[in-house]
Amino acid sequence: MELKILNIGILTWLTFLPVLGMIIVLLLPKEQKSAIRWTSLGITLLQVVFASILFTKFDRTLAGVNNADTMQFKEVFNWINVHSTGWFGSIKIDYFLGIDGISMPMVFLTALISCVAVISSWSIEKSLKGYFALLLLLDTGMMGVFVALDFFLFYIFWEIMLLPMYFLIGVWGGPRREYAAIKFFLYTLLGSVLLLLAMLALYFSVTIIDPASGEKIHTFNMLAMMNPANYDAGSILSGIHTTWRYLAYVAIFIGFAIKVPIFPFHTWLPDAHVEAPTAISVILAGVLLKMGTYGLLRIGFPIFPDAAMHYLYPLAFLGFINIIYGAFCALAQKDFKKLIAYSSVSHMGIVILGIAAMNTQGMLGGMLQMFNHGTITAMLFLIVGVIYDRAHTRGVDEFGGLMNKMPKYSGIMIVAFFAAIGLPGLSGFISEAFSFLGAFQTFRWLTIASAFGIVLTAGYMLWTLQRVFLGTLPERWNDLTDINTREMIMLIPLGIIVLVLGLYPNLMLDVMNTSANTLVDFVRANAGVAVGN
Amino acid sequence: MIPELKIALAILLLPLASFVLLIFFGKRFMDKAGHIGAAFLGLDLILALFTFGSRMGTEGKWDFTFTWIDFHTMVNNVPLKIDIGMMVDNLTAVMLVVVTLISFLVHLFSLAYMKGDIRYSRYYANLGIFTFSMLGIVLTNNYLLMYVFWELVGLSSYLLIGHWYEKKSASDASKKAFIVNRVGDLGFFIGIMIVWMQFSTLTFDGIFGAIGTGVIPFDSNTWLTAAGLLIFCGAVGKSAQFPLHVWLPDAMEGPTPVSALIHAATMVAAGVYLVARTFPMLTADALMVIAYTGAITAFIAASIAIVQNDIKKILAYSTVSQLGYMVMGLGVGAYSAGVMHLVTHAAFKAGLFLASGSVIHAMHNALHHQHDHHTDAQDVRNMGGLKSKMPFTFWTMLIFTLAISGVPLTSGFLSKDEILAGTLAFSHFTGHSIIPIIGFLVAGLTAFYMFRMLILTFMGEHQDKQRYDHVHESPFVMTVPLMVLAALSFFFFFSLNPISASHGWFFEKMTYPTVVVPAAAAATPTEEFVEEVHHQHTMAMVLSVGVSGLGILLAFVTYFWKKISADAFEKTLKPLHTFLYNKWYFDELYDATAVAAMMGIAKVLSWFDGAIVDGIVNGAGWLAKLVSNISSKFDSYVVDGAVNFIAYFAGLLGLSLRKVQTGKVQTYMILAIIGLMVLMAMYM
Amino acid sequence: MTITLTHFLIVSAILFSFGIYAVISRRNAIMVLMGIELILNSANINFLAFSRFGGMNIEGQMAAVFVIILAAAEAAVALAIVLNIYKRFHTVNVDEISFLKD
Amino acid sequence: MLETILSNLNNILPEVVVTVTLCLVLILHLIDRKNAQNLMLLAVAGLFTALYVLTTQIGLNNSTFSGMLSVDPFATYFKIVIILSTIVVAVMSRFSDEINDEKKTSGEYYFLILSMALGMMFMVGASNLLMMYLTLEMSSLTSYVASGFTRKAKDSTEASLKYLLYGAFSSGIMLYGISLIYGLTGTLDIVGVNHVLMQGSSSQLALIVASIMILVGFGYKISAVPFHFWTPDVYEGAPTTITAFLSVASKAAGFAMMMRAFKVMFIDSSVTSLPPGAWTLISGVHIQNALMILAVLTMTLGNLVALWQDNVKRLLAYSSIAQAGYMLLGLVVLSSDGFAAVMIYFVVYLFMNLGAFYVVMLIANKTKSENIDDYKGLGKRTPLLSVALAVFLVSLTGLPPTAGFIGKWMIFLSLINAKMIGIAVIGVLNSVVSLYYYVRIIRNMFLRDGQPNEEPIKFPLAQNILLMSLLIPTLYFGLFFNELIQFAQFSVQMFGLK
Repeated sequence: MELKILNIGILTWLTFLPVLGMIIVLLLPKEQKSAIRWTSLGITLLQVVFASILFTKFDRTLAGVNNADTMQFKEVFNWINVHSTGWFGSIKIDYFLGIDGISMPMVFLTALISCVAVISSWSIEKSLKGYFALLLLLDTGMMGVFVALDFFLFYIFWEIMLLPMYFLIGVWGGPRREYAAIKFFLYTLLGSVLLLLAMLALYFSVTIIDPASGEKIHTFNMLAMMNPANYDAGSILSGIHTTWRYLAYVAIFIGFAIKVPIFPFHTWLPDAHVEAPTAISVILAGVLLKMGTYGLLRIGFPIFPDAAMHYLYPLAFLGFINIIYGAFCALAQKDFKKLIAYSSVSHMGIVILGIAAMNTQGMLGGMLQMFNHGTITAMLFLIVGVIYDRAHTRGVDEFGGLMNKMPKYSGIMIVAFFAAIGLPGLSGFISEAFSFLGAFQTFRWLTIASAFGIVLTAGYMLWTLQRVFLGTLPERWNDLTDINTREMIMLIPLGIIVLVLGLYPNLMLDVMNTSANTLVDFVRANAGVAVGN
Repeated sequence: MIPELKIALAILLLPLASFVLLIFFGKRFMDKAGHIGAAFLGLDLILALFTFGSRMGTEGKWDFTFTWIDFHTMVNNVPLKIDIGMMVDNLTAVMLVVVTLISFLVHLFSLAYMKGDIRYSRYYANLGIFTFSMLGIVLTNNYLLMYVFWELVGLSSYLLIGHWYEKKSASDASKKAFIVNRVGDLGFFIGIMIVWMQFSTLTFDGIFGAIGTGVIPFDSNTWLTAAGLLIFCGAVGKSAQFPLHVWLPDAMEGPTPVSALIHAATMVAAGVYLVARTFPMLTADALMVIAYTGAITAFIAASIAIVQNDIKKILAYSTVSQLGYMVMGLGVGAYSAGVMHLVTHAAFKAGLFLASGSVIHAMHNALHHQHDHHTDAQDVRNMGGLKSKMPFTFWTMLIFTLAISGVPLTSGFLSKDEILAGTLAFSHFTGHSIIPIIGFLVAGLTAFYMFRMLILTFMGEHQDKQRYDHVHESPFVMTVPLMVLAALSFFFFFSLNPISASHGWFFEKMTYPTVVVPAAAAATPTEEFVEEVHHQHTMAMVLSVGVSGLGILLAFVTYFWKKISADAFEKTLKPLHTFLYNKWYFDELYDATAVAAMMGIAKVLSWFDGAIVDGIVNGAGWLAKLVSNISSKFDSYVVDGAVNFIAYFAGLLGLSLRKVQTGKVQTYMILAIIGLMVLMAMYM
Repeated sequence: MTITLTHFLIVSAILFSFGIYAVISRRNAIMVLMGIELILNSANINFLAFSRFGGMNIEGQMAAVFVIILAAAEAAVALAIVLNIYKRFHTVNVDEISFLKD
Repeated sequence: MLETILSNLNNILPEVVVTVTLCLVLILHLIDRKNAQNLMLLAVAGLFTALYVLTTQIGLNNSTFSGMLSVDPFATYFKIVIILSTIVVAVMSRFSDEINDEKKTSGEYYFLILSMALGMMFMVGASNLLMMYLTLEMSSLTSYVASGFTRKAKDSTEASLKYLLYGAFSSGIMLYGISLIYGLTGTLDIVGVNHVLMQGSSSQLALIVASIMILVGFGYKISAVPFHFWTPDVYEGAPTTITAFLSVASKAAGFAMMMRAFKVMFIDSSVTSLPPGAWTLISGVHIQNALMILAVLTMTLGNLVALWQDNVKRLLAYSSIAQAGYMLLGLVVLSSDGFAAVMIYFVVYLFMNLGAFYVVMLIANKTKSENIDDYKGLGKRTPLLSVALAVFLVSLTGLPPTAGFIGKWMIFLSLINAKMIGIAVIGVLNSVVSLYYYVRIIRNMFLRDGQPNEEPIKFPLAQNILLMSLLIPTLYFGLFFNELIQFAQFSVQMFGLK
């Protein structure tokens, strides 16, 4: 599967369009505010178009996962090539892009959410040139993470996101923005340095025959790392169920768990969300959180099948804690945004539970939940943003009766809220149901306990709904206006996706199905295979 | 897909169409919205009747199944896929008629009742989505879709209860209804998970077929029982069975027609329908639990209904009690009777609600006339003597009351004593004689409190003369539905034999499903049971007529001839009265336990999250600062002392990272030498 | 008794210790510099002693010569700096010159 | 005799060029004292010539002056680093107000810089213990003076005194160590020492004492804990340009000398079983653990104390201590790839650290302050400069896609390759800690607002060009480090070893 524009692969386009946009934005004079806005919008829209093209052209029957031949829209160029000097052997790093069923939905999601974020940033006034430049850079980082198949490249993209995020929260955020920003930065960096070490350990454990020169070389190629045959006997990570393999897996896990975020690494999330501007919250919840789980699926599970299987129950247990704990915390929040933030913790728990099930339904449910949560929570944060822009407060108890005041707004809100509750007919239900169905087959009691979360979710969601939208409108909000066209434009598409996926999930499931099956089979099959001998 | 099913599909989709139309363009139609909705439902009803007719002619059932999601993988050599679809058998056909008929009548009734409501079109839209989901429940042939529509009726009921959401009480009630139902649905969902895990299919046929061949969850009858009971949890929630019955009375915050449609006739009956559908896989133990749940519910609700004064509250509790009856009926194994009671009850209970609605409507207008906004228009004590003012309403109401009290010649009589006969049979086989006792007791209570309500409302005379003059009979759109339903409350619609339904068409068509439970765990085989029921029938009939007659008599003695003073009774039995009046304090109990616990945990956890989890992490970050601050004090104290090696040595050991940078170059040299010595010391 | 290598080493060791002690205990910058000279010369003694007694090559003595020269150069620079210090601080007590610190 | 000297001369042609240049600078200074510009241009021109000559020497691998100096790829590599940083420092001195205030003596200034450079260039080549001591002193002596260059400033003077005393003291100890080595082996030529030690039979104790005493000298030069104490004070007191120079060039020279000394003296060349590139120490030489401890202490202390600094120069001083810690990790590995990693790190470090100091200097020129609080709102007042500083700091932290990441990456690569996981973990955790104080500066520049009435700061083109020439490599090497690694790995070979 090849797709080139101007003889440049489409994935490269997808990834580096924002950089292009960033350069344009930087070249534009400060005063040209609308020009800057429109450029960013144009770029992100173009991204969405490309993503949609990918989506239609994507071959549902190819699995990918650990097989380079069935990866689609591949692009491989040699990037770094240090000839052998007899010590490390040659260092060869490839610019290796490609997508399969695991990354395709994420790519689409990223494009979509970025575009929505740009629209929702329209009203930003404070040094918006820098704002959009950073936003676009962030976009590149996110997209890169989802398309990179070379660990080194993956890591570069992974880290590129940190700084823009730091500034976006720190400069355009709320009152406690500095604290939130540095907290996010330190947490994520801590995670990624562990990732770095694991990456290096893998690098030295894996050897392939360089197709070009025919010599044996180490590699950062993720797919090569998944192949047991490639491990050198006696290297750090060779063998099976060895301490080193467990340590490496745990290191990688923590790296990703911080992003997800999995209890107890989640405390950066509420702060970051509350302080971040709406658009950034949307990106955080919509895309960044998914990177954690994506990392587990792309790296954690297939590269360390034995460790993954060994730590399956703890993983599921953490998922359970996330679900219940997040829901309870949400129940107690007075701040609308913080409430949604904790609901994210709870919903991501479902993803964890689903993928921990390590069977088709669970895996599919988890992956679908990743996408659905991305769209739903984005809607929720946008909804909070809309009300915050008007009222400049997020206190849940300060509102009431908005239903009459803002009918259009409330209509959309109902869709989003009930999608979050997991009402059938909306996308949330399918993914949650599959996650639980799958998980139940692996962890009976744990799943039953976790399912309690759906009651709690209904509880805090409806309570919030009642406090904010029902009842009578306080005097002070008499001049609130219903949402305007721009806000409609950013909310409606998400709403439609939520609805469509609720009625016809196959649209997404088809894309993931083959890869999910392959992943599950691969992990289960290789869990018992000792690598490197 | 055969044409009959195409029609069924049309039946399903018509209300949805009405919903879509009204939700988006409702504002355009102004007050025509109602007529549009009604029109759609009218058409729906016709189709339903047609389907009913053609269905009754044939055998077996119409089924259409297709693969919704194919996972493209095998689980123990069976391709893993989710099949869904729709089916129409006799039960479905009957339910179709019931739902569409009552929904249609309610649409009509509301034309007048909801006139000039602020959200008139929204109201009709919601009625549409409700009808759609309800029809979905009865048309589906698998638990997945069942669950889907199950949740959707929950949603529409949430929307309709909260129709007047400006009222705190209304929005509270709607929230309560949804969440309490969620609790039940949780069980339902877990049940589904068990079933799915074991059989990798969710269609009724697939599951029952598998069980029939001896495959049962985790190879244990206990798990089979568990699965059944968990699915039953869904019913407990929807059909307001003990202990989840608390939401239904509050749900009366919704408009009265809604109460009639959702909280009396159809949605709450969905639970019973679910049990009926699941009947084949229910083990003896499961049935036992179900029977007791029903009995307890029936009794508790009846006891509460006696002392209520709000006309709708009385009806609400009678509904709960009657639902308990049906569940009990199914629990004891009287399948057809239970289902039949569902249908008959749907008719007369809808009638009762609509009639009460008509009364409330009249009272409202009256009160409105004299600008009285304090008097409660729903309190039976403010009524009385309305008979002559509202003849239609009264007479229809009387018929419904007779029906629910199980007086002969009514539909209620037929279904009720079939159930009672069933309970007798049940006790005969199992020895659980408490069940029939409760059954008859409740029958008596029902007759009593229903007539109490009737008498207080329509007979005697009205206290407020002036208000009385302003009371008028409701318009035709409201009374016509009443008459229709009244007609349906007579026996001949269900069986030509006025004293026994067992040979009527209903029992003919509504045959027992074949039970697939392994013999070891199964309840009494159907044949024996039916046989026994026949023996018990006469006995049951006599007794039931007796107790209900007694109840009615007592009601008249107390409230009409006033031979016995109700107040005196109240006085003497004060504690009991308050206990009942406060609904056995269930709400208080739950608030004090479940709700309080939830919020408590939530508060604690979120504090924990902020203070501890976060604190620990931040703490780690600042550890360096801490250490060096502490040690710096110590150090500055020591450094001020004489310049001696040990002191510096100690200072260095004390991790005084920063304070050693004293600016005194000789200090540095000393430290360097110490370092040197330490390094050397390591090798000696 | 005959003077052996050991004696020289002991002397140089003592000298070295004195040097260290002077360096860290004297307050006057000049004295500190003297201490440093002692250290250097103790090293010189080693060099000479080793090349004389160890039956070794001339390298050691050559080293000593270089060190002496270097010491002279160092002294020159040092004195210049100390002079400058005196101009600024009107003292040459090293422990009073501690404005740069944490 | 004479022709041997002459023949040797073209081996040290770069040094000769530098020497000539510094004489010319002195002469020019005598001719007219006013014109600092010409002096700078002359110096830079000379340095570029030297650089050119150096490039012709790449690949040269022999020893000269009867084994006193070796001219091998290793030396050449470091000489290039030194010359490059000298050029940068020379140019940036032109923009430094501190230096320009000393108009009359600017000739001496460039003379000092050049002679420091000269000393360092000899250091990296020195392959004889005596030579090492002499060259070390040569660069030190000039450094003492240079750090006290701005005589009017008390800080500067104090700095020079402390530097002098501490330097002389620790080099004295080193000399004593050398004398002991001489006693043990009867030679000062490091290759010779190696041969003697290989035969064993030399007193363990004396060897340990001697080697650690020598370590003191090196430790002082590369400011490794616990021999670092002079660093913060001197770095803070000395003129920013000199601080920058010390933090990069003299550290590089120190490292080069240390690496050469330890490798050549203590390597056990008889062991052949090892994988290519790895090597072991002669039994009884425990320098590795010592280095490990030093490395861990150095980076940890550097980072922890840096958390507390409010003076940016002092903060960077501690940061440079921490950086030295990371580089020491490269030595601990005891394999050529570790050395290569260190060498790569130095090139990266050259750009990012000089860049950071350069920006600090420029800002100090305008705001007359090095206090971190005065950096508030700079992001608005001078975006380019602030962004550049941000990049340099991020690079110092070691985040992609900056060159700093590649430096750290290579270090950890070699650590993991040697299965030294634990110490690698300490290393990465340290880099997380370091993020905190680097970001403090960034935060003040962008997240905090300064006084309302502050007007934007503009900088002349020339200064921006220098900035760019530091910024661009910092980013470029972050993504395209092929040649860099290639060249470093080629340059690891020393004279007298395979």
